[in-house]
Amino acid sequence: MKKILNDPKHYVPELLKGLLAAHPGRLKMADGELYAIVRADAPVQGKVGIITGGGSGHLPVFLGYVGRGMLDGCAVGDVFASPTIDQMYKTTKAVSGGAGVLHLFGNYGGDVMNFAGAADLAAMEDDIEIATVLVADDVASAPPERAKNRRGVAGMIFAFKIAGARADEMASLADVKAAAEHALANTRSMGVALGPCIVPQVGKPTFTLGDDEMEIGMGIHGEQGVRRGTLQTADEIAQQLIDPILADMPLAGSEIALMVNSLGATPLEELYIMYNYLAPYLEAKGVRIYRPYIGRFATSMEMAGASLTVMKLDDELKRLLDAPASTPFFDHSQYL
Amino acid sequence: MKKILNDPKHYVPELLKGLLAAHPGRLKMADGELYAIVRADAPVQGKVGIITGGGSGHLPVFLGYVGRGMLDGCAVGDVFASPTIDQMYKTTKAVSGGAGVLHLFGNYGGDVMNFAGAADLAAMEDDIEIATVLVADDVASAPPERAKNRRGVAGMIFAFKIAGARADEMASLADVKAAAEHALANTRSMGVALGPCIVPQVGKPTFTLGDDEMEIGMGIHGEQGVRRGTLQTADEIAQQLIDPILADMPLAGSEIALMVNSLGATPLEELYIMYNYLAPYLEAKGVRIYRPYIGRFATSMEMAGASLTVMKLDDELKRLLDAPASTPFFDHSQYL
Amino acid sequence: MTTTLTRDALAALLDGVAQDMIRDKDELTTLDAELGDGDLGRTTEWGFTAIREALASGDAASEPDMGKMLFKCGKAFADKAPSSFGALMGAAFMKGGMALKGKNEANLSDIADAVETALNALMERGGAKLGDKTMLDAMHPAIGAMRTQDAAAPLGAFFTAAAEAAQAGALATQGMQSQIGRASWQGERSAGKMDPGARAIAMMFAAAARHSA
Amino acid sequence: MTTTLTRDALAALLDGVAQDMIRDKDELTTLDAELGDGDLGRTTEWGFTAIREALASGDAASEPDMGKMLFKCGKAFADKAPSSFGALMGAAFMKGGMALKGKNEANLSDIADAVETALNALMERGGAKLGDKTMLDAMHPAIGAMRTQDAAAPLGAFFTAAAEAAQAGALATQGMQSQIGRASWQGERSAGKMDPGARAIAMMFAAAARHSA
Ligand SMILES: Nc1ncnc2c1ncn2[C@@H]1O[C@H](COP(=O)(O)OP(=O)(O)O)[C@@H](O)[C@H]1O
Ligand SMILES: Nc1ncnc2c1ncn2[C@@H]1O[C@H](COP(=O)(O)OP(=O)(O)O)[C@@H](O)[C@H]1O
Ligand SMILES: [Mg+2]
Ligand SMILES: [Mg+2]
Ligand SMILES: [Mg+2]
Ligand SMILES: [Mg+2]
Repeated sequence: MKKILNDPKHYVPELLKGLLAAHPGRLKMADGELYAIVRADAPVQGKVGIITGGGSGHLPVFLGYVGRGMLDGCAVGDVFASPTIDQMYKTTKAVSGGAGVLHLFGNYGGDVMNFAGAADLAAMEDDIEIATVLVADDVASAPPERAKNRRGVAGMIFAFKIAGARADEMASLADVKAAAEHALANTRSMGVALGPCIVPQVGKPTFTLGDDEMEIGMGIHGEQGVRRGTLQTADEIAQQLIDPILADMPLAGSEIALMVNSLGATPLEELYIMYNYLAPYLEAKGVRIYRPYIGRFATSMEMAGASLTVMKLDDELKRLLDAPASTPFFDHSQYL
Repeated sequence: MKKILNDPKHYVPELLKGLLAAHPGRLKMADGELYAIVRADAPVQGKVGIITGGGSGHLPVFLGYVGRGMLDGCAVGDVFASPTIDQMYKTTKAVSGGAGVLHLFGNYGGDVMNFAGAADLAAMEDDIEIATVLVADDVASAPPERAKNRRGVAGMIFAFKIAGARADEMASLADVKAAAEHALANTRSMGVALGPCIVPQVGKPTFTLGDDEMEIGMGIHGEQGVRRGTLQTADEIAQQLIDPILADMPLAGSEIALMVNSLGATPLEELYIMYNYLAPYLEAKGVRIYRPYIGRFATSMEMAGASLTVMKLDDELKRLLDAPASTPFFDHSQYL
Repeated sequence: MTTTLTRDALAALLDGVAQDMIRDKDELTTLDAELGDGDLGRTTEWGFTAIREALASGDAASEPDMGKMLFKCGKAFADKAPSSFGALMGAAFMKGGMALKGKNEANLSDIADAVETALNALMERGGAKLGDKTMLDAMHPAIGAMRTQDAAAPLGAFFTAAAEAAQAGALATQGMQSQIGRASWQGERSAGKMDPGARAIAMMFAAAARHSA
Repeated sequence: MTTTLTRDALAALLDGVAQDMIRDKDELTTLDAELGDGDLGRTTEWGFTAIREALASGDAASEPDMGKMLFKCGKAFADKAPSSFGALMGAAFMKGGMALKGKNEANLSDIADAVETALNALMERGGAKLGDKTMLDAMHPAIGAMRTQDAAAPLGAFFTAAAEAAQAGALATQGMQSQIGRASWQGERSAGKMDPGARAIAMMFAAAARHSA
């Protein structure tokens, strides 16, 4: 296992300690719990708090989006594992500024069940009003009839951005929830894997792929995709990722935000090669790219591969997308 | 070769076309030459122009730093290959706003010889005053007696930042050159490789390392390092990278900017694990980290490994470091 | 004479089950790698290690009430193994414990009742139905088999019956298509593979039978 | 009778050398991988392909002056292969061409003069000295060997002498420690390895000998 680490068991606590040491003015622990990280200025009084949670190993997802204009906090799990109810509860409490808290996270069983427990606890013990929105944007994971079953991948970043901007406008919990739902109703993703990653405590690759194989539609923890086959060209790969998105959400005549995301090892160069195909391809279908986001936004450690995420825009989504946001991992001014 | 590309021969032109398509408001070609990319608003009249140049495959190095407050342009080579004299000349000409042009680039033979040719041409044909500063920050590549021989790695980013900020203050060419030299006199780097990358047109790894091997001091194109050995812990690796820097440039009592950089495949999580060791280690030596930069700043496509860069700060360097800078790949507001 | 289980016997039984589950975790990892994300072995290791710790020196160790002891074991499991299986299994032990609260000893029918209470809680918490290809499909037949046992049946025979029915249920999941959780993302391709959570249930009952003999 | 080389013979010779260098590029990649970054094969392939194109249909094709033709070949080489070797070899051909400018045909001493002019230009451009473990250490002895040849020596013998001396020079670089360029980063570990640029020079003279026979 070729990783820069000390002990697999210390992977997450050490990275979290490093993160807090690096960004002391921006981030802090909630109630002394290392796995519950919130904005240094949390709670922001009168503002809806927004938290997420999920396994480690996906930086900048999840806690890289904790900051002004995005998330107020994040419950952190072990690598690819859900945080506990207690960690979620502490995070919730630490960001509660009196206007309620939105739980906004990916549709994974452990997270769903634990966030439900944390919401019960926060409502019961502290009278905090909780709203829950699940991210389920990966079109490869279920057909439209079972869209609610889909897993949540990089689309969550657009949801964080939109909901965060709406909360910054001091909107009510219901309105922030509605903004997150509105963003997600217009967001779809799909990915491809070229190579696996290793969970430190497991010590072997999450899956194996032949030397010239790829898997279209694979999930960010190595969940099986829709098709395994010979490695194709960048243009063919890009088309096989965008077409299912277009089929699921007609885009002709629309403006979109397009995210071309590396899963980790795949370099930026290859993302731009994909973009070079996608821009004219979408234009020919009457789709205008309002803003491209090209980089590493949601990764699986050193996994090789890429994903596309599309958010279809209207005036409200554009306004909220372009609002300022600043975290130690993401500053929206870079994309303007 | 597991890469998302169409044809190895089209790797660089397609990525450049994708880049121009993605950032039309920010970047443009110089004189219609795809391998010569400059700020969309170049030349900025009255400001010293700053350009760099070098091989592709290192994004965000080099052309990711073209933008407000940093570089005015970049001549682009094929993967790990120097740009040509002609491309450097066109870039120089396109950023010349009457105050001279600084050539600021890494100390690699091809680049040095070609930039010399381009400088001659620009002076001869267009009366553009040219100054040249070489980046030679990698302490692993030569002992102090031969420091001028060292190769240039991630330290160039600090040089871009400082020189760019000085040029934005409308300083003279001599003063911008002096600022770059001042930054570099205080900048040292060292890296470690855990796994190779593949140059698309070569099709096989640049080097091989055993399953449990690493190479301390390896260069960003796979140049031999100072020591190959068994993979060590994060703490041991971090110490072996920082100690030679400390030996080369005494830091006790100083404030520094510290860059913990991934060479590509190594995830952010591992960089924070290293930072978790480095922060108290440096503090114990009386070194204060004024700003950490943790991420992917200078890569070698999918190479696995990391590098450390230290810039020792004084009041002038702090002022210039904190000045605004904004490119499609780097926005300094993220680090404030 | 009716068969019963005391607080200490239950604690010893749980500890034995936990030991076996930790030892046999790799089988679950393999099954979960096929159908899910391959972490079920890690989840059971973490969760059952937490139970062993709770029973040895944690808050369950000093708890005289058998129901509350089981509840605390469930909480420890969920805290340390917060995946789907961890959250659900934790809740199952907690709810089962609530059903046994205040008792000095449990007879076979109490045990079956506790498992049934747990099953109902899981269905509510996780939203899955029988036939959705989950651990429910192993728990449900196990309860049926428990109910057929005579009140004086030896504990070993009682759990063996449960284990056999659970294993039959787990095997039957091979014919099902996943409707919920991570495995549902495989759609039709999930057919033919055994649900790892169902297999874990069968393994737990088999371990209980071994440690009751 | 003195041996001479016409413009067309020089063009044919260059094209032959280019073909051989492209064919044998892998040896240079291997040497450069040991001591540098492994791109010298690619550099020679790009550079000599550019020369072949320039001679076949590019601006060198229609150039009647043998010096200017060589100059244009050098420019094509440097443009397409902008690495250290590319920049230097391009400059070498350009300077060598300047030395032959205006001539209808070159005798053996003109050729040796042109190579010496090129060598001096390289030393100025690249800042290296003899003994720094570079291609200079193959070029310099080759010039010496050329000067020992009789003015009537057959072209093949002339280049064979140059090739042998260059190869001896290349072999001698094994005993040197790199003082300049990428290989200098290896410090003492560069000793024992042959300089790839020096070997490239020896290969070029050997190819010239083959194509003069
Ligand atoms: N909603 C649910 N209801 C009941 N059982 C479930 C549910 N979701 C998952 N399971 C069970 O949990 C098992 C997987 O557990 P685990 O590996 O912890 O899940 P994950 O890694 O997806 O969080 C499945 O095999 C299934 O038996
Ligand atoms: N300054 C120099 N002067 C003369 N020859 C040089 C110089 N630098 C490099 N070389 C020659 O170039 C060869 C390497 O060429 P190349 O692979 O193109 O270099 P790089 O890849 O470092 O740009 C060396 O083996 C050496 O013979
Ligand atoms: Mg090179
Ligand atoms: Mg899991
Ligand atoms: Mg699992
Ligand atoms: Mg080379």
